[in-house]
Amino acid sequence: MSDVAAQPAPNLLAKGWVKSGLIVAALVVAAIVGARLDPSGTIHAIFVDPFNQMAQAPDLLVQTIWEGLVSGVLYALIALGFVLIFKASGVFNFAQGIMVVFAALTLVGLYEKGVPAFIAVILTLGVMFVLAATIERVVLRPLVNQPDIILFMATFGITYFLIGFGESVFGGNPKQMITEQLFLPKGAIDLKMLGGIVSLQKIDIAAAIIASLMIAVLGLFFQYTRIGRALRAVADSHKAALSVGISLNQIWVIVWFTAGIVALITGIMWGARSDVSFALEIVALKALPVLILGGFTSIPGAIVGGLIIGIGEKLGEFYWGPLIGGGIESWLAYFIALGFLLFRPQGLFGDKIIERI
Amino acid sequence: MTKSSIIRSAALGALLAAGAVAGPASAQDTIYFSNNAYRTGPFSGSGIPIGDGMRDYITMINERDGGVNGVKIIYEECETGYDTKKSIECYEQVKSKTIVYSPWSTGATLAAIPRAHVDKLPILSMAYGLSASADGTNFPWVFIPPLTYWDGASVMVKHMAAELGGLDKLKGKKLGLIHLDAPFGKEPIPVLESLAKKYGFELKLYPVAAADMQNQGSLWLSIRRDRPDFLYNQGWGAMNPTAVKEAIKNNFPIGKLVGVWWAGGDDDARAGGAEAKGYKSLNFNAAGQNFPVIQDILKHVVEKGKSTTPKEKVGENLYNRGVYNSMLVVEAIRTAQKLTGKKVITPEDMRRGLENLNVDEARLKEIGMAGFASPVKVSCTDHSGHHKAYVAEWDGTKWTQKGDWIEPMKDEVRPLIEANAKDYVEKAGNWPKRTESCEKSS
Amino acid sequence: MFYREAGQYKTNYAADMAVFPLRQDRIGIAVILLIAFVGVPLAGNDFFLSSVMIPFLVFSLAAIGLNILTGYTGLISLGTAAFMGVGAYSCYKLTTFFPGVNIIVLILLSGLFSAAIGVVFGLPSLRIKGFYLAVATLAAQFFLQWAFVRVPWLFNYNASGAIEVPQRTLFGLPVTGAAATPETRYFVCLGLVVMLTWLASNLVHGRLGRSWMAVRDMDIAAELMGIKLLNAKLIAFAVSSYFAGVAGAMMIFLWYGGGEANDVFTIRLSFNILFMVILGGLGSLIGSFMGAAFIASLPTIMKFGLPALGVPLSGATAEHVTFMLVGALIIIFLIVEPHGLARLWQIGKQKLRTWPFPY
Amino acid sequence: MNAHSTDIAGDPVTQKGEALLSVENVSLRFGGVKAITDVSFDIRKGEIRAIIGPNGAGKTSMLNCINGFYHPQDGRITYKGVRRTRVRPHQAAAAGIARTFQNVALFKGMSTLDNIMTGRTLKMRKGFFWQALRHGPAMAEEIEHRKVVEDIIDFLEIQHIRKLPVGKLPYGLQKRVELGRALAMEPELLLLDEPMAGMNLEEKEDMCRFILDMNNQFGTTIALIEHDIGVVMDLSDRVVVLEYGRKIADGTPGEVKTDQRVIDAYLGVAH
Repeated sequence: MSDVAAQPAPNLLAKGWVKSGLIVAALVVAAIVGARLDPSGTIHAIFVDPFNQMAQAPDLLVQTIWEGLVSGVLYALIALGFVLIFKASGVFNFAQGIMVVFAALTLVGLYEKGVPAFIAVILTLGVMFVLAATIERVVLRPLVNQPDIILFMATFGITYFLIGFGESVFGGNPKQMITEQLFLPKGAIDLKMLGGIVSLQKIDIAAAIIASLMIAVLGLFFQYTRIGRALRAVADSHKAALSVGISLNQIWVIVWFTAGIVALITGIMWGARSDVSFALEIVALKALPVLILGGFTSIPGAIVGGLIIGIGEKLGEFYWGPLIGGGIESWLAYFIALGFLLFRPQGLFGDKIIERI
Repeated sequence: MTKSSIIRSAALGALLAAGAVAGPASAQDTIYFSNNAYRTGPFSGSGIPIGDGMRDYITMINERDGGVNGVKIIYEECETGYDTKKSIECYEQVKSKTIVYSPWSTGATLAAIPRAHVDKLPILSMAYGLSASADGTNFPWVFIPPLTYWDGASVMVKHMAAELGGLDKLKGKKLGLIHLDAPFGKEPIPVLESLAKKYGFELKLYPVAAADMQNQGSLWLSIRRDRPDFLYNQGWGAMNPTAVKEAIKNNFPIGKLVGVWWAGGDDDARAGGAEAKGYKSLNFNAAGQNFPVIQDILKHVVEKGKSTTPKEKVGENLYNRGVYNSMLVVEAIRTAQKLTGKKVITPEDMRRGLENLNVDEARLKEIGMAGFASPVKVSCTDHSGHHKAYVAEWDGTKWTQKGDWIEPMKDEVRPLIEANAKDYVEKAGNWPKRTESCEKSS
Repeated sequence: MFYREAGQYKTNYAADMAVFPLRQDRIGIAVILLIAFVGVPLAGNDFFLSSVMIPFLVFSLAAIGLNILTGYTGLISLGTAAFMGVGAYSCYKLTTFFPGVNIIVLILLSGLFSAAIGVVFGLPSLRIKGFYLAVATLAAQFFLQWAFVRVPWLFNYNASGAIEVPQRTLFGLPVTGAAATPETRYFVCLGLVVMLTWLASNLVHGRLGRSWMAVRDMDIAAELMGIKLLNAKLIAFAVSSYFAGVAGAMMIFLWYGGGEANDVFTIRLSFNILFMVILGGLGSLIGSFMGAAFIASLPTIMKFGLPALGVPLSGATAEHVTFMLVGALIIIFLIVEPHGLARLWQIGKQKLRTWPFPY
Repeated sequence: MNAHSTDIAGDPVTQKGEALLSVENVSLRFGGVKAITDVSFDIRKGEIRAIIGPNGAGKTSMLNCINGFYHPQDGRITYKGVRRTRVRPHQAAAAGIARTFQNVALFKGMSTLDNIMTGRTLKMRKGFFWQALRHGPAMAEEIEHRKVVEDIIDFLEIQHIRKLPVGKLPYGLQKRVELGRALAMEPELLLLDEPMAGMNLEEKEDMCRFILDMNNQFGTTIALIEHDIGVVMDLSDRVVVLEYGRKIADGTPGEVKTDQRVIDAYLGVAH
């Protein structure tokens, strides 16, 4: 019997790239021909005009890419929470979005109750830890060894519970994020470049830096600490982890708590951009195309996926959106992800789908 | 069908039947008014102050005056979470009890309009809902005072003209419309399009998908590219504070951003911090506590601990709008009582009351609302009145009135309303003809 | 004692292959149908019919549709609401073009459009599996929701931007529009749901149903049985979307009486229907009904039932408690019986079968 | 059983008929890993052909190539005289190739009856419409095939588990149900991947009996992978031996048993 799994042979992969390359080339040729034939027609508007616009106003192009980059970072942060939990416990945690809202609400709510900002942060972390421990004890432990879909559904239950709980404790009205109290910068840096102004919000820069730092810290944590190694062991095999004497329950608490920390940071950043309200939960859905693009188990995948989705949807909306009336951002991300999936069904960095027979 | 579901349903049926019997005991001298509130869900930020304003005004009337002409109003809320499914449930639940249905969302209004014409229950959709329902001939049971979204759009154009120095100066200018990508958001488009043609300005649309309310980055880039002279924001919920923040971020002159009246929440403007100073919003009620009516509410309700609103939030824009809505209800009850001579009125009487609603300056003064709102008059054919609105400006801490009350372009809006009402009625097939006679006085 | 199969001999395969081989089960179904067709309309008031029973029926049908896809074929979809929307908008266009054609026929036809769109969005299912596919169906959800708002032709250029349900009659009796009584609408819903459930039951008990389950349980082995995976999956998508589409048309025409996509056919609805399917029991038609009753009726019971019983709950608090309770119940049910209410039901029946002598 | 094997051991193998399937110079690689290298052999109509070899020899990969799960990079597979190297699994099924798996690949959520009924899928013709009605022609067809399935159930002596979900059955019974499902396809060529793995002696004897009966009664050609050399020697007409993806021997059980390379491979002698 052969234990070697079925996987695409390199020549097949090469063929896939050749095929997509040919399609792109054909489209380009068709576009050029079409645009030549009809300089004011649809083909021109789709394939030529946006690029003209980019060339004419490069400052806007840079700004668009920057905007995409920033929202990409934020998508990536939400996706990161998903990935952490999926890696360690195989749970597709639908509640990550509501955890973002819940963490931010707790922070702002505590501050409103008169708790100083940084103590509020610490208390919020405490709340997230309690949440993680509770979820492990009440939800995960009784459901261990159930199929994925059951655990997935359980996180829906967590979502519902947290919505009701959060609203009854903190009220449903939107709240202002306490940016200044947390010493997050305000205002913008305006760069004169490329014949225009590119304006970078300081909070966005801070978001990018904090996100990178956090990813670096997580990376170091996974690489160099005992718990981190344990987490990786769990990700590889639950049985292996058990056999080297690591308590799965502790690991789960730690992972969910880590996801809670990520959620808090995400919540602060999103909250600073608009405000803290339950509507944020909907934005969190954008993390899903990021996940399918990056793969459910890859942290670099979440980052790269987030950036591709963020930049892709901003460019798409800005340059191509007006052709069909705009507002395509709500679904473009999913189509970008779908397009990638058709070539790589397991995501950019995901583990290969292995079919054993 | 399954056994368990039947048992469940049967149990529920029994429950509900019990509820119908055991419901609030309507004594001889009470009027029941149920309001659709949304103190939960993503829009609760607006729903809470509105609901508080409505409840507190009614409580004040009950406390101070002992009700309307001695008849106490039983005010109850049916929680919808701004969800149409729950709103329909609320409608079905209260339709046999309430004297007027207060839907509080466009979806709920649309669903209720056909039902109300069969159930003979008046709907009061204050400056929201179906613009065409301002046509009283075709929609005898729907009331949309003091103005419609279409009026609002025309007020916006007039405001723009006033800023520029005359309607003739509109030529060649650019007006951007940021709108929720849903029917509510798209409401102003037909009016703005026809006015753009008429006055020669350009209209640019910036739709925001419901899922992207807090994610408007690329839209504002487009605004930066297109450089519109003015922006009109037909937004709702979390979309508004985000728009204000984005405008500041993108160096859009904040004074040129004008929201529809639902974009005028204190929280919407507060989101922008100090730089939001100058943000504008259309309005038809005043903000602040400096009105006898608000002082009465403070005295009779808030200070007695009968309100859920903290004292400092009383007088916020959306709170006062709730007060305004309840005022319309109370005044309509009063009118109905006068017309019928009855103390306890029926929904049918309430419809007459609403149709003959006439709150003039003198009456506003009597009820402590001088300067709080402009006079409202509804007639048999005109269920809106197309009344004046003003442009409110955020001064950094509160909303203030800027400039005069502006009359909407009624002659632009009215034909559109009648055409659309006709269209609605035709498409509905077998729409009930108006049988309710007009009062002689109106 | 009463629920026994002893003494019931099947003398031919047809009897053995019946959906309800036990006489007691057949009697049970007959009683349920009798209650549904006679008891409920007699006993229930308008509110009960229009706010409890009709929503229950509509959601049950949608849940059956999703169950065919997720429970029987193993493909998770988060786009059910969008397919319901396709049904609703198709029905609106159809009744605009053919105002004379019976509305029930049109409701049934509108599912076909939904099925076609479902097939298009089902195409990636050959390459994409599991949660990846679930996310791919979100593309359908958001794209279709966008299209419903953006293509004014779909809502007949109504200024309201929504479907405005016209009055349609059947034998002179208004079926849709505000003049239709809750009783009429209930009977139409019930008739449609009973008929379509019967068809669904036939499908899942036949060759097609076996193919779906084979694909779900072990797609490689299924292919070896000669089942073409893409065909089986696409048919599942088509049938599932058909049911969803009919449910959507029923939702707008027989329940809401009008509405628009951003309001009705939202991602929330898609999730809710998935809850119903999983809580009710994957791969169980009865479970779909149970899940729908649970998820659709529980909030209504909480909201209107508890105050009626004298439990003081303000609207907002009730809403919060409902959310928390639904969340907690989902978790509790998953822990107690991950195979859903349907399995609990079966266990109950098994107990009954051996009662009072379980050994 | 023994009588039978001695019986065919005396027969010249060539009398079993012409080649039903022939594998010529097949090579299969996964990335850099060579699973099968240049293997050729044939399976004749009506024979029981065993494929043996140590773990990782490429036996299962060979079966996977035959029924279209894998497509070999080089070489060709000819079935019934038609070249079908790049066949899809469902096409292989339609051509009459059935298969059981080393790790039981049953449809765990379905009953025994339904599992075996899936084997009849290709033989059922009634369309969507009739299935939706489940009356008239569709029902008649269901009953007709149910009868066939009941015969198989009788043959495999699994009447008592007819309506039980297979996921909860003991391993031995699962293997039997899987065999039944393959049998329901009325295959011409049946590929059995370790049909007796993990069974006790009694179960093995039962399984051997079923395999021989199948071969005798229905004339099904059988290719089988098995580790139990005793069983292989008793059952099979001819044996092909693989090691590290290469063929090292091919012939009657008697021939193979004495082949030095086979002995080395099984005893692990260094090359």
